[in-house]
Amino acid sequence: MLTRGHVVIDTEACKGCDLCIDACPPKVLVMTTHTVNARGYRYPLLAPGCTGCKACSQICPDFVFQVYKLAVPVDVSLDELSETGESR
Amino acid sequence: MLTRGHVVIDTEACKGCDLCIDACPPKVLVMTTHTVNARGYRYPLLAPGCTGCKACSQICPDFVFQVYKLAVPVDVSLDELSETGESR
Amino acid sequence: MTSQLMEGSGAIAEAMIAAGCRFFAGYPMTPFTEVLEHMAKRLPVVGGACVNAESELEAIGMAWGAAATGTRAATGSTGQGLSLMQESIAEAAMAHLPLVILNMARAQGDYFQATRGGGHGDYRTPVLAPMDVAEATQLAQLAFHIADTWRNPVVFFGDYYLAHTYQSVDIQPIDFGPVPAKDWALDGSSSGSGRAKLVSPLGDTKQRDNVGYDLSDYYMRAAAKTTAMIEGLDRLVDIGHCDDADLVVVAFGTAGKYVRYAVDQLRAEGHRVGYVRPISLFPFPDAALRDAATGAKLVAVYENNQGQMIDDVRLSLEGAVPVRFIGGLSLDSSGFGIAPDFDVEVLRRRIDAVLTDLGGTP
Amino acid sequence: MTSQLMEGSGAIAEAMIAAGCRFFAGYPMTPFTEVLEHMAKRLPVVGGACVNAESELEAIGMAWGAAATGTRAATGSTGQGLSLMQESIAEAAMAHLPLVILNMARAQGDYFQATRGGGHGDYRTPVLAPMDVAEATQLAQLAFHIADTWRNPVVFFGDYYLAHTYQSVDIQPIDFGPVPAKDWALDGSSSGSGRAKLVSPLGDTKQRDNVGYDLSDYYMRAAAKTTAMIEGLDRLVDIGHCDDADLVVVAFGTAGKYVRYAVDQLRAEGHRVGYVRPISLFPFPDAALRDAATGAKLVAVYENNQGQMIDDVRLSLEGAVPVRFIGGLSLDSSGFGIAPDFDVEVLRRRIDAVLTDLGGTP
Amino acid sequence: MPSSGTERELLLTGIGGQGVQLAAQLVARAAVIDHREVMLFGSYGGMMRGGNTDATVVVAEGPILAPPTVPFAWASIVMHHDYWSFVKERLRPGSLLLVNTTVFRGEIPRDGLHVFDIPATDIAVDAGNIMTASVVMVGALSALTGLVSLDALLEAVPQSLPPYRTKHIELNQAALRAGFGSVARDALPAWDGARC
Amino acid sequence: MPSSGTERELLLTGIGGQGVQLAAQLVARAAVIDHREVMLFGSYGGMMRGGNTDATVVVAEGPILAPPTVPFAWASIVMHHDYWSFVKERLRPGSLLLVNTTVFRGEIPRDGLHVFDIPATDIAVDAGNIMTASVVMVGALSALTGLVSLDALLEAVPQSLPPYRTKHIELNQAALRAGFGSVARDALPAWDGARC
Amino acid sequence: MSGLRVKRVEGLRVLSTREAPADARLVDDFTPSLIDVGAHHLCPGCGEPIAMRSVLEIIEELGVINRAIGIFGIGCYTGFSNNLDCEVLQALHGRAPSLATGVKRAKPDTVVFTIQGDGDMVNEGLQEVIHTAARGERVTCIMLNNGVFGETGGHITATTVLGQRTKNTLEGRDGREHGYPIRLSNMLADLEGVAFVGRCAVNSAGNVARTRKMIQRAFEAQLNDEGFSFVEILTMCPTGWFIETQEAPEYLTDKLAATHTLGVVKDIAAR
Amino acid sequence: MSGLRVKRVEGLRVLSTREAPADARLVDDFTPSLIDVGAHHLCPGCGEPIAMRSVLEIIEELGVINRAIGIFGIGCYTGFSNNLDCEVLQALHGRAPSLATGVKRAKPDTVVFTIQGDGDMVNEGLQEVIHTAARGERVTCIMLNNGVFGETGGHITATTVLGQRTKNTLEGRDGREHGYPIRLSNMLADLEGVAFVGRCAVNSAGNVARTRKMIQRAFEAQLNDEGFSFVEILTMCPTGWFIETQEAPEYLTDKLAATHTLGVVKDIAAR
Ligand SMILES: Cc1ncc(C[n+]2csc(CCOP(=O)(O)OP(=O)(O)O)c2C)c(N)n1
Ligand SMILES: Cc1ncc(C[n+]2csc(CCOP(=O)(O)OP(=O)(O)O)c2C)c(N)n1
Ligand code: SF4
Ligand code: SF4
Ligand code: SF4
Ligand code: SF4
Ligand code: SF4
Ligand code: SF4
Ligand SMILES: [Mg+2]
Ligand SMILES: [Mg+2]
Repeated sequence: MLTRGHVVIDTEACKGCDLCIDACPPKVLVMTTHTVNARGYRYPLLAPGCTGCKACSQICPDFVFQVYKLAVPVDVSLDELSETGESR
Repeated sequence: MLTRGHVVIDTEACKGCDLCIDACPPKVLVMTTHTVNARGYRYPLLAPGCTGCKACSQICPDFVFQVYKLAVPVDVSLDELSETGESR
Repeated sequence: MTSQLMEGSGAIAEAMIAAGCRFFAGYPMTPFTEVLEHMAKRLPVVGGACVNAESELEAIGMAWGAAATGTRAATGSTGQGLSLMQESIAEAAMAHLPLVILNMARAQGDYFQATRGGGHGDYRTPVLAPMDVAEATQLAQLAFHIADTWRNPVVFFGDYYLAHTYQSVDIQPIDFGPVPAKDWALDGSSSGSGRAKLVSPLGDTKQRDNVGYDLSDYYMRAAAKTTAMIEGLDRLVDIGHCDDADLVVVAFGTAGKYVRYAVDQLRAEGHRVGYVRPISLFPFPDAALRDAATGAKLVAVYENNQGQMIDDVRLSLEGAVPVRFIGGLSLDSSGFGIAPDFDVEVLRRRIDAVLTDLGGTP
Repeated sequence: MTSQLMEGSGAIAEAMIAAGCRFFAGYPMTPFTEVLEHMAKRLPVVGGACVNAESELEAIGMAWGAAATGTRAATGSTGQGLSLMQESIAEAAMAHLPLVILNMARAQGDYFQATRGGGHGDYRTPVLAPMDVAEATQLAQLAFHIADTWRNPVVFFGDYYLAHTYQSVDIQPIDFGPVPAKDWALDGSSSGSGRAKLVSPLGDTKQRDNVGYDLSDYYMRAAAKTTAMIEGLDRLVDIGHCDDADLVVVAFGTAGKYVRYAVDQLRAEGHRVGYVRPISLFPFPDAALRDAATGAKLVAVYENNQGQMIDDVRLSLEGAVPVRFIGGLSLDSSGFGIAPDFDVEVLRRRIDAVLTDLGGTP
Repeated sequence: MPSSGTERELLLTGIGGQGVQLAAQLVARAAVIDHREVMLFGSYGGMMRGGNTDATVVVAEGPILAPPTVPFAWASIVMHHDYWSFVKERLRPGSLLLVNTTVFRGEIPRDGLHVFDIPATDIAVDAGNIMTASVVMVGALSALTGLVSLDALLEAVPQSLPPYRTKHIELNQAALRAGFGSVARDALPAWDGARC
Repeated sequence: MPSSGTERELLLTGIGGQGVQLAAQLVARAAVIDHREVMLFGSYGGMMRGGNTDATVVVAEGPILAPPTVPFAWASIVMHHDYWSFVKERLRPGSLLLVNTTVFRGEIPRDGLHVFDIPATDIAVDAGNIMTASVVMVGALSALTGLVSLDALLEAVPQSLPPYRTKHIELNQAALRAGFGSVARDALPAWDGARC
Repeated sequence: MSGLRVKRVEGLRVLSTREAPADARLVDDFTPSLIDVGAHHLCPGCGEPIAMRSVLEIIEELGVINRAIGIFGIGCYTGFSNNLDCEVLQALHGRAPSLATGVKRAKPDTVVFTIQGDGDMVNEGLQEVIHTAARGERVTCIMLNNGVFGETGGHITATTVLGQRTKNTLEGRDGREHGYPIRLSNMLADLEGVAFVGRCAVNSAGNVARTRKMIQRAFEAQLNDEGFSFVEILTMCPTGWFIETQEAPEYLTDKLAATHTLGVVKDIAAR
Repeated sequence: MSGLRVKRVEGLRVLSTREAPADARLVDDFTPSLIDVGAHHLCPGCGEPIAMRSVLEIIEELGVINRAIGIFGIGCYTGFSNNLDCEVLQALHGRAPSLATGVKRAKPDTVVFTIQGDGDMVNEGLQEVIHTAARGERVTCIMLNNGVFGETGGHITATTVLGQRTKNTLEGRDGREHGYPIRLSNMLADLEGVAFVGRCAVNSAGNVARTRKMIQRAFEAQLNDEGFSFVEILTMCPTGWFIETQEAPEYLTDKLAATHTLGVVKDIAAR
């Protein structure tokens, strides 16, 4: 997946509303299914392919996202990566 | 003047606003010029030619008029009449 | 009917319906909201009408209109909403409209507003303040009876606890006796009769020979009617343990329930303390209070505000017994609940402190 | 400046302008209307703004907004209009807004509303009631000083006579001393600074670490401020002939001027009668009244209503001296003027009757 | 306790169209010009013509203690017999009473009062305008008592008329002079000494 | 002065999602079915999940004198360690304390209290739904004290659920029975005699 | 035989108007039968009594007299409410539509109308009438629009046209400073729930006739359960306009009606 | 070099979102700089914070921060006013436009905006905003329209669409019984004195972008002294709509926006 952006997620601030999930154009955000934060809410995880488009941060009612544009786009394929791997 | 209607005027109720004067289609109402009622207002007088159209009573803010239709139209010319004269 | 578990607001609504209330209008505001919800659900079922008014000003206007037709009508609100209604309450009194107004107050700071009339002029409204849901179901009905008897708005002074406490209640219509026939009520039928009716804060008779209203005459008659109402109304009060009390504690509404409870306990422990709980805040049970306090060394006033009813206590006693304030504003942070101070222990400590000052019985 | 003949309402307007009032909003209602007309004409000339508000609710909202910027602002009305403003007055007090509110009352029936606060909750507003145009031009200025000193709405309690009496007055700005700096006032400049200001009835500090408002803390602080204000304010009163008086007559506002005049005459004729004229109705000059009445056999209260200030008189005296009501509602039929009873002769007769009861000096 | 100097109460009564309110304004403004304290309270019967209209003016040497409506008057100007009963009960022995004899119908009690019969409406017509009858009376009052000076009254005229009535200035000044000339001077001085 | 019979105060506390308010409702409605007087006052921390939630229930044989929030409780159900301090200070010597041991972390003072350790959340999971833990507790309370009867509780379930939750009726009834069966019967009877 | 007698007044020979000719038929009496007393305190040339007359005549003509209730606002017309032989419920300034709602909901068989001024309806009580209209209440609201607070002596209202001089807009209403007039009829017409809206005037006999038609249609909408109905009647206020009574009809046409244009604004039956 | 680290959560291998890659450029921070504290008590999925974010971002972008004053109504959003680094004047329920008028008239150099709910603006304070708009006050009013009183728990407002179930219209809003929704933007657009009116929504990223454009234009109208400006923002209220948070954006489009249609309603500059 060509990944041009990245987001930092303040998972403790999330209220699990799912708005970001639908808003993300490349659909790279996925909701946890079993894990919840301290207040009991599920929260989003990021799969590769973020474009840094800010859709998630603009629609999140709880200001959970920080959005970055990568200096250089990278092609991240999760399967290829080690658990602690740096992208190529 | 062919006269088809007549009005009774409660001159004491009049507040001298002149609205009836302009409203009367055949212009048969004329305002007194020197005479006033007990509250000091001028009031309308009726010349021959009334049609009984009710314009005066409908516009008078002080309910001064009673309007009648004559059973038979009469041709009243003031000049021909004696001071106490009956019409024809 | 057997006992049912009902939330206070629902119980008040049902009691109003039992009293024959067939029109209600209101605008949501905690803790008044649930009364409105209940009326919106129930009134159409019993052949009445409930309008979700767009504001408190409009709500009381609608209730005014309905009341003018002789329909038992009510409205209400809380704090800000009640303040907005003051113009209408004052003038509805001048127009002799029987109207019940619920003040589901957030604290007890609206005492002056209710008892002195927050509006302009010399009107007064009877004020009833129940201590709990059971009493509320009776006073809500009495309010309509008083309103119809005196053709005057009546204020029902509740609070958050009253609205949100569930209690087992058995609501039955109470017969308070007959009320005057509503021959003044409008339905259009007197129009064109030569004696068309008039309901107005400016006068109550058409001036057939004259022009305009004779305000001064009408206002004087209204004032006389108010005076008669004040004299004619029962002054309701709940008094306990006062006969040989050194200390009499005065409190109303929910606070009164807490005080009663604390005083009962203190009595059981041998302290010479009694309580007086005014139920009708206006007219105030001044003579009863004075009687009850005779012989006491001190009268303590507990209210959940900065000191308002204390004026009526002092006016009742006129120096005969010293008066001390042991209440105070106390709010929980949500702004909805009343008071962390609504705690029997806090109260006991305050009363104990006064008792100690007085020489510490037992 | 030399003396000028001015109508009371114009004089009040000019005095407000002299006090630095630069914003006014109002809705016509006799006898408040002429103040509005005068402000509409004059404020733009002195660099201020006057808005012909579309209702009283909007008028006080506008004044609230202007006051929040630190501008000296005022509004006002009469009777019904004042009642409509009660929500805003109550909450403006909670928001600590210095705001002057003119109640150009039609009679004296708004005493309770002004002194107890017709709105909800535990706020209080200082109330100033001049007896004539000359005093009004001073009190209108003092009102702004008090409002700024205590960051609280202040009620100026006038009436029809005050509004419509012409008098020769010489309006000069009065220096009442410094007022606290308005570092709380809004102008947008603190936005984005990390310490943006907040003016609200819900709180006065942004909760940087926390979420939402801490209402209970804020309300307790507001209550404490109100208490400090009540203790800190001068209690203004005009007392005459009381030293050896058997009878003390209490009256306020225009009624007070009539009573003063009648008492002066009676004194001149040898009667042992004095008067007390509260100028600040809230806080009430209780100690001064009690002092003045000490030694008297009776205190008589004259007010143009069914008996309201009499409560404060009785609370001041607490039974030390008997109190009798000699006032009463009295309206002329237009509803504008105050009272046929505002007549020195009527008053003299009432006072004479009391004196006769007391044993008839001289 | 402020103790004021002499207070002189003047009552004016008449019906609409006689200029009573303007006359009262003239007296009040003239008093200011004369460096006296003054108070004026007027009332009139609203919109309809022919209603009553009256005014109370108090002129004093110090701060005024009298309330807006006074129990007794030192002087009065009565333009019309309607509504004069209100004035009558407020006159004291020794009070001054100026009556517009052109219009007044009825009995005037003369015992104990200083009554002056003045054909004010006639004088006004002669002076140019029937509407200035009350102003004529004020001119006469000035001559009789010096309550306010003629000069001050003349100066007060432009101040008392609205901008669109400036053409009436001379008319009213003429009426003042005519009234002033129609009676004896200083018959009953309002003030001790002669400050004006 | 009404003098009431015995009043039994029950406090319930927990966090959102544990069914505390429903449990309180069940007790209150069951008390009515048992022909007792009852009062219930609940409060919960608004919109956000995980906030505290508590309730006061008073069951009595006559009219209730106790105010909505009581100074001391005869019994308490503690579902979670957060917010339990509020309950702690209201327990008297001899008070009954039911603790949800599955979740509770911390010390429980046992001196002078009748403490019952009940793994309510575990029992609830076994009975079919983790959300019914508080209901389990109420079943246990019924068995231990007879404050309200099991039959009444079972009958109260449908009354206490909103229409769109009728599918939960059996689940909650199962939880009541599971709780009831998890403890000894009549360990500390609430009432003298046995009206129910 | 008609018996018209001549007399001389001010040098003119005119007909005697003290009494009716013997054989004539009365076609319009001094006041409609629902007016008890014609005399009132309103100014000479005021348009409000003219409008009120039309309302009462229509009520009579529709035969709904004995179920009619009029709810009055506060303005110059208020004093006149006392003269009517029609049940009157007096409202506070601005609040009449809510009272009308309460009356109609409590007694759906009544015929309910309000009489309010422009100050009452477009200033103090603007939201009352809008909400009532949006609710589609089966009531008829009638606004007497003279573009000023007549009662207080001629002050600006929310309908005052640009340029008009009032007591508190001495240099004339200036849009930038005092805002722009609200055309209430147009605003209400856009609301669902509203069946009929018309704007008319009483400054000429023809306009009075059109006014009567609109009032009639408005009441019919109520009687037919079509929804909320509204008639705005432009009325002369020579006092508040600071002009002579004779000039008022023309002033109305030239000024008021230039902004508040006459005509039916909405009629759902006409669709 | 971008340093994206992988971790395993719930069996998925996803990117670590605890920190930013070393060489990446921040393009959107958690909150705009005019929000001090992001945390708030509003419900999950509430649209109001999204709208508020947009407003504050535009104020920042326009460079008028240090003359901006926000005037808040009473609704769910009120608690959030405390989180802003923008001067806030708190109004009573419904009264914000009058306060805004007072502020702007007293200090014409400020940039004044209100934040109000539909209950605040179309119920309690309907006439405040209409009068303020008609006066052409140089202020910007922003309505967060979710079609319910969120704060009180989901009751009918004057904008609630037909058929919607609320706590006091249990069978859904019925026009005959509960009246018809008021489309405030359309009503305001007809007033002279109004420079800009737009209706937008925050239920998708695209709509948020359009919302920002309208807010920007509205403030520009104020800054250019063009007149009154108004933005109505449709916001999700899953709690008051009694639906799941995920369903809310679609519900907004299908229900709210079907009556309150999106788009620029008036722009005098576009003429
Ligand atoms: C709450 C309130 N504010 C102000 C007034 C004073 N007031 C009486 S009538 C009126 C204006 C009436 O104007 P309008 O409705 O246009 O009627 P009009 O007098 O022009 O017929 C006002 C402001 C009042 N009675 N009540
Ligand atoms: C005078 C007054 N009446 C009622 C209330 C209670 N109240 C608070 S917020 C609110 C409704 C708010 O609805 P809206 O403006 O749509 O905002 P939302 O909560 O939907 O964001 C109400 C009725 C109040 N605070 N003041
Ligand atoms: S920035 Fe855009 S692509 Fe990246 S996660 Fe957010 S919405 Fe998805
Ligand atoms: S939009 Fe925000 S609060 Fe909602 S799920 Fe996504 S991150 Fe959480
Ligand atoms: S009825 Fe017609 S024609 Fe006759 S006087 Fe009246 S207006 Fe003139
Ligand atoms: S319209 Fe009536 S009041 Fe006016 S002048 Fe004619 S008769 Fe007199
Ligand atoms: S002021 Fe105007 S509206 Fe009022 S009565 Fe006079 S003319 Fe009619
Ligand atoms: S109730 Fe609605 S508007 Fe209020 S916070 Fe919750 S979702 Fe938002
Ligand atoms: Mg008008
Ligand atoms: Mg909303």
